[in-house]
Order: sequence, then C-alpha cells, then structure tokens
Amino acid sequence: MKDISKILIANRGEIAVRIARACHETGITSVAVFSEADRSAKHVRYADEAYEIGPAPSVESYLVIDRIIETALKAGCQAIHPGYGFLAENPALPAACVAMGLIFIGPDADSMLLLGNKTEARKVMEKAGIPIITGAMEPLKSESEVLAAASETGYPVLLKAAAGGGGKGVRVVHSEDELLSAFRRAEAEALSAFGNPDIFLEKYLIDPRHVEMQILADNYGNVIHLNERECSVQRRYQKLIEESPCCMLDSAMRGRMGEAAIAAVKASGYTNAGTVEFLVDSSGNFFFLEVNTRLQVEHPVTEMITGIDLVKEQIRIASGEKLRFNQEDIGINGAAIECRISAEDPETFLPSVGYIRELVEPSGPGVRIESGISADYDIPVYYDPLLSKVITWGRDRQEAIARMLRALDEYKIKGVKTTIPFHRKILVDKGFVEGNYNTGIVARIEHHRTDNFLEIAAIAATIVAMNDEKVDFVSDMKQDDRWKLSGRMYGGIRSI
Amino acid sequence: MKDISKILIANRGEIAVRIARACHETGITSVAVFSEADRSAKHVRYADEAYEIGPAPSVESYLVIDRIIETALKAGCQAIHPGYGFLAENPALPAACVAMGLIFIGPDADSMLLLGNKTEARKVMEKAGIPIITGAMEPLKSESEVLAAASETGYPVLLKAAAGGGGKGVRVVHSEDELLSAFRRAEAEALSAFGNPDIFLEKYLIDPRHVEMQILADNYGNVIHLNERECSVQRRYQKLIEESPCCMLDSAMRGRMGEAAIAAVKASGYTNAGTVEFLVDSSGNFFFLEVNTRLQVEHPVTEMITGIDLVKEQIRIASGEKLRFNQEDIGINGAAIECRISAEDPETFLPSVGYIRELVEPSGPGVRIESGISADYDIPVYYDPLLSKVITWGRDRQEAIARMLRALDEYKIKGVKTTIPFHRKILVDKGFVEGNYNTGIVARIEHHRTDNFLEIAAIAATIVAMNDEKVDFVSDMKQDDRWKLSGRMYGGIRSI
Amino acid sequence: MAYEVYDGEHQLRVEASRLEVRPHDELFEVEIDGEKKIVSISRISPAHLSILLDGKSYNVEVERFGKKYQVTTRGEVYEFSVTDEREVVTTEKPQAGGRLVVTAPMPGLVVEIMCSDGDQVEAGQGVLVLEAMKMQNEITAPASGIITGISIEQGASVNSGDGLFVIEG
Amino acid sequence: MAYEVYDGEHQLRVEASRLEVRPHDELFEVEIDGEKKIVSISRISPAHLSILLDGKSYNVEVERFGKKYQVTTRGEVYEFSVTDEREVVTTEKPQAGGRLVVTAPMPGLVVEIMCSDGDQVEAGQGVLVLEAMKMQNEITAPASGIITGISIEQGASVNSGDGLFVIEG
Repeated sequence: MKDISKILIANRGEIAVRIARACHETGITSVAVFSEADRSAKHVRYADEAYEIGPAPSVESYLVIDRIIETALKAGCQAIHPGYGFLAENPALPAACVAMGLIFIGPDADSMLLLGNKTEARKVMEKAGIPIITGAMEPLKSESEVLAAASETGYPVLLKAAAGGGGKGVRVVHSEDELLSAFRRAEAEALSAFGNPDIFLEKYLIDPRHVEMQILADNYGNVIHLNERECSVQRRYQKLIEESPCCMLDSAMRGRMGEAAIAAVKASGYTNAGTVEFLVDSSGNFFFLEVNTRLQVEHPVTEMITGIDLVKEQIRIASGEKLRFNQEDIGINGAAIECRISAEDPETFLPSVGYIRELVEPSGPGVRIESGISADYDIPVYYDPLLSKVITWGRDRQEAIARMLRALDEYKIKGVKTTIPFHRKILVDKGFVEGNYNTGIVARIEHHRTDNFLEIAAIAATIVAMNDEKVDFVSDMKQDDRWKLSGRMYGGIRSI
Repeated sequence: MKDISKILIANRGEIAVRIARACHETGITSVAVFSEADRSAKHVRYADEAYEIGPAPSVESYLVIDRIIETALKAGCQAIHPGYGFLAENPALPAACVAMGLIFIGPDADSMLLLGNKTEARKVMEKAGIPIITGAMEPLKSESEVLAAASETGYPVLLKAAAGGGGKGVRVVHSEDELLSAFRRAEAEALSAFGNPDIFLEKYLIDPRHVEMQILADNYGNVIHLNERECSVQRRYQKLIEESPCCMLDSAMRGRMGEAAIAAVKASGYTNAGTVEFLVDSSGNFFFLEVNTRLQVEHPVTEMITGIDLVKEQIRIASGEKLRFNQEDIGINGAAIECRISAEDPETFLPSVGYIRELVEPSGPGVRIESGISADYDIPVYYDPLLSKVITWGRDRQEAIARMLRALDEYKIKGVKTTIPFHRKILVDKGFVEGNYNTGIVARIEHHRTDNFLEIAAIAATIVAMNDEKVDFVSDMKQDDRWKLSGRMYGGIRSI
Repeated sequence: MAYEVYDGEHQLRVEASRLEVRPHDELFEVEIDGEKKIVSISRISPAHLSILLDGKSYNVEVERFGKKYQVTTRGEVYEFSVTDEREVVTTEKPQAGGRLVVTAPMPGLVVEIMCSDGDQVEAGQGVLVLEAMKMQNEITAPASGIITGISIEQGASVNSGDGLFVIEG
Repeated sequence: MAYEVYDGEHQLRVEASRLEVRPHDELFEVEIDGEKKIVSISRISPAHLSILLDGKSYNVEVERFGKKYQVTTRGEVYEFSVTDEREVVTTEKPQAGGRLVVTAPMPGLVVEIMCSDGDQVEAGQGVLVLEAMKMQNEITAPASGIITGISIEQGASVNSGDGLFVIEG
C-alpha cells in the first residue's frame, strides 16, 4: 500500500474540479496546474494548491509532461491524475511518472501503448475470443492492399487511423471509386493528427448503437464491470448524451458483454478504471471497438446507478488496494442520463465563446451538475467547448428523462450560446423516449421551433428594448457592427 | 382514480419549489400563490401560473383559506398541496377542499384533527399498544391536578400544550416549586399560540434521541414505512440536521419501530405521507411523541436512501392510486444527511435579513440542494428564516458526512449571515462523527475558531479595504451607523 | 411608443406603456397586434424577467446581441429584431458589385489560408480556417468575387470582429 | 500604505503594494507582521477573491459591513476592523453618564413594549420584543439607566437602524 495524500491533477475544467472534489472528500490535498489563461478558472480556485505551468496554448502548458512532473515533485505530490483528454492516453506520462517515482493514476505505459494502437488492440482481442468487426488486421501499406482489403470486406467500409481516436483520420467509403482518394486523405490527416499515417479498414456498420462497459481492475488480477453505458447520441463521433442502463440490453446480453470486456482487460494486462467500447448492430451482435484507457467524460451515469465513486476507486487502486467489490456487489439502481453542455450553437455546433454573465444551475431531486464554469467567467478560446455536464437519476428511465428536461429548463447560462436547446429536442424525440435509437439519431433530429411562446417572447424583447433606449449605446457600437457582419456571414462558416 | 392535472401549491420558499418540480416532472400544471412581498420569489417564477393572494403578513395571505380555495377554483385546479407549515396541519383546509370539490393532498380533516390534539393522540396510541411516555392522559384543568400528575410521574416533567407543536407552550420543570408558575406561563403561551390553553404533562426524558418513521398510507388500508430519520440535532425543538438511517438502529429495532408507526397510522385512520415521531432513551426504549400529518422538511433524506419521490407518491395517493410498493420493496441504499440553512447568525441564531448579493450553490457527486432563494433576492422579513437545505448521499455515513462538508465549503450565500458555519462544527464533532449523540448535542458544541487562516484572511481584508478607499462612501453611511449600533447592541438581543 | 418585432417569419407590432411601478414589479399595458393585455414584469437580473400574464408565469431570458434580441422561455429560443416604428426601415440588400468586409465571427487562431489576394472565389468557397476551442472552422466566401485585402497571416490570433479579408464583386 | 487589521484578539500590521496588473490577476507584495510575501489576487466577483500564496489556493469571501470586514475562507469566519495607520485610532469606550440611542438590529414588527418612558432599567433587562422571520427577539437595555425616548408603538414595523428608544445613564 503506497501513501497517496497529495495528488496533482493534470487537467482543467469540469474534470479537474471533479477530481479535486474526490480529494476533498477523502482528505487528500489537491494540486491544480494552470495555463496563463486559466488563473481565475474554477479548477484553480477549487484545489488546495495551484501552480502555473505555461502559456495559454495547451501544447505549451497542459501537454508539457516535463512541467507537470516537475510541478508534482516540487509540490510534494505522490501521484498524478490525468483526467481525460490532454495527456490521459499518452504513454509517455505514466512512463515519466515511473521514472521519477510518482504514481500515475491509471494503467501502465505498456498496456496504454498496446491499446492505443487500434490494429494491435484488434489482434489482442481477436486472440482473446472477443468479437471484432470484419476487416484488415494490419495497417494498409499500399493502394493495392487497400483495394484488396475493401473488396474482401465488402462495401461500405470505414478507414481508420491505427494510432487514432476522436474521429480524426476516419472516412466512410461506399464504393471502390471513392476508396483511393479517401485513403490518401485519411493518411494525411492521421499523420498530421497523430504523427503516424497508418490506416486500417473495417466493415462500416450502418447506424449501430454505441454501448460501452465500465470496468475496474486492480493490480492483483481482479477485474469487474460496472454495467454498460449507451452512448449512441453522437455527432461526428463525439458523444452528446449517455445513459445507463441501455434499454436494449437484458441481463443475459449484459453478462456476455461484461465478460467480453473483462476478457479484453485481462488480455491486455490493463489496470485501474477503463472502458471497453462496442458497436451493437440491429440484430444485437456486438463487436469490439476500442478500449479507453482512462476515466470517461460520461463516468457519472455509472456512479449514479451503482453508488460507486469511480475517482475514489481509481485512487484506491493506484495506491495498491485490492478491489473492494466483487461482481455480485454491483447492482443497477434506477436509471441515469448525462447531457454534455457545450459552448456551441445548438443547431450548427459552431463554437460560441464569450463571457458568462449569469449562471443559474439546476438542482432538486436526482440532479447532479459537473461544471467547470462560474458566473463572471470568460471562456478561453484555447480549450474544449465542454462547459459542464448535467446528470439526472430516476427510479426508472422515464423519471430520469423527465428530470433531465426539468434540469435543462432550470439551467441558465447567459452570455454564450449552449447546446441546451439541442438536448431538449433529443429528449422529447419519440425514438429516444422509447429507447429505440442508434447513432443515426442526431442526423434525423429536426430543429423546428414552436410559436407557442412567440407573443410573450416578443413582449419581453420590447420591454427590454424600451429600457435599453435609455442607456448609452456608444460602448455597444462595435458589438453591433460585429453582429451585422456575423449576420451576413450566416451560412458562411462550417466546422471541419 | 381522480384526475390531477393541475395543483395549487399553498406555500412559498423551498418547499413550494420542491412541489412545483415534482409537478414539472409528471406533466402536472403547477399554480403558485404569493403575497405582495413575494412577487419576485423563486416559487412564483418556478410555477406555471401564479396568483397574488394578499399582503405580506401570512395571516393576510398564506393563511387565508378562503383566498386559497377561491384561487384554486378560479385557476381550474383539481387539488391543493399544502407543503409544511402555514396551513399544512390545519384541518379547516382539507374540510374546505372537500366542501368545494377539491382534492387535498394529505390526510382527511378528521384524522388531522385527532392527531393534532396531543392528549387524544396519546390515548389512541396507548390503546393501539404503542409505547407512550408516562404522564397525564387528559389536559390538566387545575393546579391540584398538575401537582398530583407531576408527583405521580416524578420529576423532571415536561408541560406541553395539547393543541401544540413547534416548541410553543412547552416547559421543563425540575422541581415542585417551579411547577405552578411554569404551568401558568405554558397555559398563557398555548392560548396565545393555538387559541387553546390546554396543557398536559409527561415525564421529561433527559437528552433522548429523536427518531421518526416516514410512512405512506393509501386510501385502501395499505400502509408501509420508509425507514427512520434521526433528527437529534435540535435547538429549542427545531431540527437542524437530519439523517437516515439512524446509526443506533439495527434491523430488529427498525422493524419494531416501523410496526409501531404503521399501527399508529392505522389506529388513527390516517392516509397519505406522514411521520410518526419517537423519542428513544439511552437504553434503546422508544416512546411515541406525535404524528406529523404532512410532508416533513427533512423528507429528502428518505428519498435519497429509498429512491422514492415522496411528493409524487403523495399526489398518486391523493388521486386514488394504490400504493405501488410493498414493505419488502423498501430498502436502504447508502446514507443521507440534510443540513437546514437558515438566515441566522451561526452562533446566536438571531435572524439575519437582507439582500442576497451573490449565490453559488454546491453540486457534484451526491449533493442535492432544495432552495427557495436566488441571487439578487431580498429576503422578506415576514417568513421563516429557512433559505435552503443541503442534502448529501454517500455509500456509507462517512462518505455522506465528507460530502456534506465539501458541499458546505462550496456553498456561498453572500449578503446575509447563515447557519453554514454552525453545521460545519456539528459535522466534525467527535460524537456526531461516531454516531454517538442525542438531543443534547447542540448545547455542548463550542464555537471556537482556529487561527489557521488568520493571515490570509487579514491580507484579503486589507486588499479589499485598499480598493474600497477609492469608492464613494456616502451611500454606505447609514449601513455604517447601523453596524456601529448593532455592534454596541451585541449581547443585547436574545431570541425568546 | 410602438415597436416592430420581427423573428424572420412573423412581424408583430408591440406597444407597451408603464402603468405602475411597484416594489417588486412593474405593471404594463401591452398592445400586441391590436389586443390589449395587462402584464406584470419583475426584472430579476439584467437578462432575466419574470412575467405574469393572465396568471401564467414565464421566466424569460433576454440577451441582446447588437440590435438583435435572443429570447428564451420554456425551452424555446426566439431571435428578434426590435425596431422603433419611427425609425426609417431600410432593408439591407446584398450589395451587388460592392465591397464586402469579412470579419472573424469568433476569436481564434488562423491555421490555414487557402486563397491569395487577386483570387477569384465562388460564394461558399473556403478562404481560410480559424481554429477555436479545439475545432477547425472554415470561413467561406459569402459572395462570389475577387479576394482583395487579406489582412491576416497564417498563425495569427484574431478577435471576434477583426477584419479577415475583403471580397470585391 | 499600511493597515492595522484587528479581529478582537490579534492585531496585525499589513502593508500591500501592487506590483503588476495582469490579464487574470494582480500581483501584490504584502508585508505582514514584518514578513514579505508575493501574493496573486484574482477578484472573481466583488465579494470573492482567489488568492495564491506560496502555491496554496484560497477562495476568500470578503463582505464589508460598515468598517468591519467579515472574511470567510476554508470554513473559518473572521471579523476584522481595518484601519489606515494614519487614521487617529480612538477606542470606543462605553459612554458613562451619556445618552445611548438603541436602534433596531433587524427589520421587524414591534409586538410588545415592556417599559415606559421614565422607567429605570438594568443592563440586560428586556425593553421590547421585535418579531422577525417568525421569531420573537427581545431587545434588552445595553446599559443601566433611564428610558427616555421610546420612539415606536406596539404593532409598528421598523427597519434595520430605526431608533427604538434612548437610555440616559
């Protein structure tokens, strides 16, 4: 058992606050790091200690391993928690920790390296008897290899970066005449994003469900799963809404997927908290997708239905404790949903940066907020647009959905556009409400608006306009011009 | 099954918001009522509809049954929810509802009347075989009756108002020479508070624990209990912190108390949600105290460990549904604690009224807030000082306490003094942490302060003072004078 | 005073006059498309109004972006232009043969410039890529024409409203 | 400029000078009881400072009531008087043989007046009962003397700071 009484949190935003809260509750001293842009950010204020580690761009601060290790040592930390994103899946961080005598709260560098390589991971899983999607087992090195692999697999096929993740270097190809140009573009993208141009190929499943299993593995070979999460509400491979349990799983299928996930973890020698992602086709067949070797953004839905604080368990495992639970101890209590609230236009998903002028967070029965923002906060342009997550729990899925709608109605973030209106549309969608949806759901959601409250809205606008006429407009002139221009620009921007 | 699709909430503050949230989640239209002082209060903004019912003093607004009934009818409501306090235990409200064809969400007038009379309730419970505290079974009509009853019971004795509640008309008497003057003062107080001077007498238990059972009873004779709540952290019979489960109860004793509570409810013909309060002596004997014929302030701790939304169940029962649960369906999941946050000085408990300039509410894992306030809110002087409640859940009691301390650290209510510092002191008290406490705990808590952060606090005060020197003080002059005077007054006020 | 309120689809004429200022709210008489109503308005914060109308309670959030008002209530979002009736109403027409200054719609980093001064571009053609919040956003030509004044360089940081390039039609 | 900061028990001499104003914080050199420290202060809101000192992060809430500052950090509450060193420091002594105006410490309703003008009262004796937030609060005489100017009637509503009565010693 190693002593962990002081932890450096190598992250920012809501996840850094989440980890600091777990530290607060267990008497562990939390140490934040921050870039020049983040001096007044919530995670800096929340932690017990905080150290600046460089300029605003994350390549000069949150991604600089040496600065983070040096800060951890200087502050007298025993351990580093990477959160998600940034360095969380970079094997160089656990390697550097080991070299400097620090505990990395996560898996070791070897299993992270193995699972980070998608083709290597596929081979390990196939060997362990876990179903994988038909396709190439090795990176495709030439055009003839690509053509052969695609016609053997059958169209449509998906080109994927071997070193990849997050939708970069991914192309759907429907027929042979698109294949080679798509391959070349994917290679270029993979090289630029991951420094590695390796591309492989899988059968493209049309509108599958994305279902993943949360696992916990200690350093003594004990591995359990904490049930599944359904994450099919996605846009460009980015999850937007997650829930647990998944309505399509019965306990037999949950058992099979859980066993597959545990086998995947054991086969790769993985420890700590991780997630095994699967795609599930319309017949209920599931296929290994990848292992996320870290805490997930959506971990709270699992916490809500199991009552287990995953961050605290991560710390316990890293300190050398044995798992406190057997598989039989893990139940499912009710249902939980998470909505990711981003500073984005709810229709175009274009980023919306700005100053949070007013903030009212929802609460009451069954509502949990994980937030990285506060009132009077200027959102930096340098980082991810995720502002916060709303998680609701209900005795059943219907209650969880009703509470989410209530929570979103109560949530007021003024100053920037957020994805709250988008989430409301999904939550009242018939397919979603019935649990009958897949990764195609976002594409078919319509952004229509009702005119139910048009009159009251018009009255409110008029009253505010009347009042505004009394104030001096000079300071607003620039904003006004800007508005006109961005009005003209409408439709002239697309996220790529 | 009667249709309930629109409910008038005859209350204000956090409980009115709580009920409106349950309506929101179940598709029921909520109707708020408000006094002239409450136009901009949170419950008015939260509800779907809102109607003014009179001037600020509650006797001219929230307590005027006719106005409330009239408003419910005008708005087309089928039902009235009374919350707690105000009219919640006044049998005239359910009687008026019945007369006007409205559903009262609570018990009928007869059982409310019976249980509201403490001596009648004692008789019913004794007959039903439920242990009651030794003492008089009838109101004491003369000084000789009082003297006889007290010497038969043995000192110390407790004088109590038969029609009473909330600590009014209550006197502890330690010896015969104090008895008659205490009796006369109690009679006068009871007459003024309840319009009924009847006083009875019980053996005074020294520092018992206060343990109560939550019950649900439908209109078809089905009654279940939802476990106990420990409410021994009290000051002047006002609960300050509540938790569930109670650490001193094992499942056998829980079963016995649950059976007694169910018997009490059946004996009085009571329906809907209610609470049977018991005192428990140091040997673990429990005695009937009273039945609260309404939702309790502390109902959320029960919701957290059972997963049952009590307000929704109240509405279901009132609409004529059968109970959805058997006793076997009710488990205990983890542990929950509630702290009541009041606008009071944390040491003297004197009210602190004012303007809420800034509000930051805690959140994260296991934290729930039930609040009646918002930022930029002027707390009216006319009503109860309860601002909000913080409820935390943990896998065990230790985690619930750790989360409560975290939540209280995160909670910022600026502009008024609150009881948050008081709660922190209780939560770190050795007796409380060990679960070894009783109703004597508040009296022995010391309000000492550490000097750990004296320097940083002094630096902060200096920096703010430097900055303040630049602003014009004219508008603060009055406040300044006030401060000096209230400084002089220190120790010159006592709550009575 | 009367206002024209326009959401891109519906045009409403709204006239509001303050009847009474009370401690916790203001009463207005509002005439909307010819119908008169009494409305109680309580301004909870600069962006947040509580409105009571015929007993209905609305929490309404109003944010101003230039002359546009974005109004949110009960989950619906409306975007209005509000014009004083007396103002001269000029419909902004797309400028033919004119000069169009394109500005940054958000702060960000210019990661790529795909055109040079003098290039002929079609409406919708990508001109440069602006990175903000880890997302790459392509800024496209709002009209066909010739790029004339690219005023930034690759790698530059720009603020919202900064000029990016000019298109001459 | 140096300040004397006093919490009723400890007297601290604090001198702070602003070294640098940066986009997200201000750097101060603070000398406290002879020791010099560099402190980063970020003012999150009027009542809320984020302070970094030797790597430690403190969320500090400062509220001013008159010349007193109530400071809350990490669950501890301190109450300070902050005095400019140059100010003449006069200790407020209890006035002997003087005139003491007693004002309402909170808004409320006067529900009972137990004394009349001309009554001799002892320090601590109840004079009237003020009801606020459903609680009855007895206002007692802060010093012994004769009640001279009861300026309110039973049933009256008073605001914080309103005069209630006068005691002449």
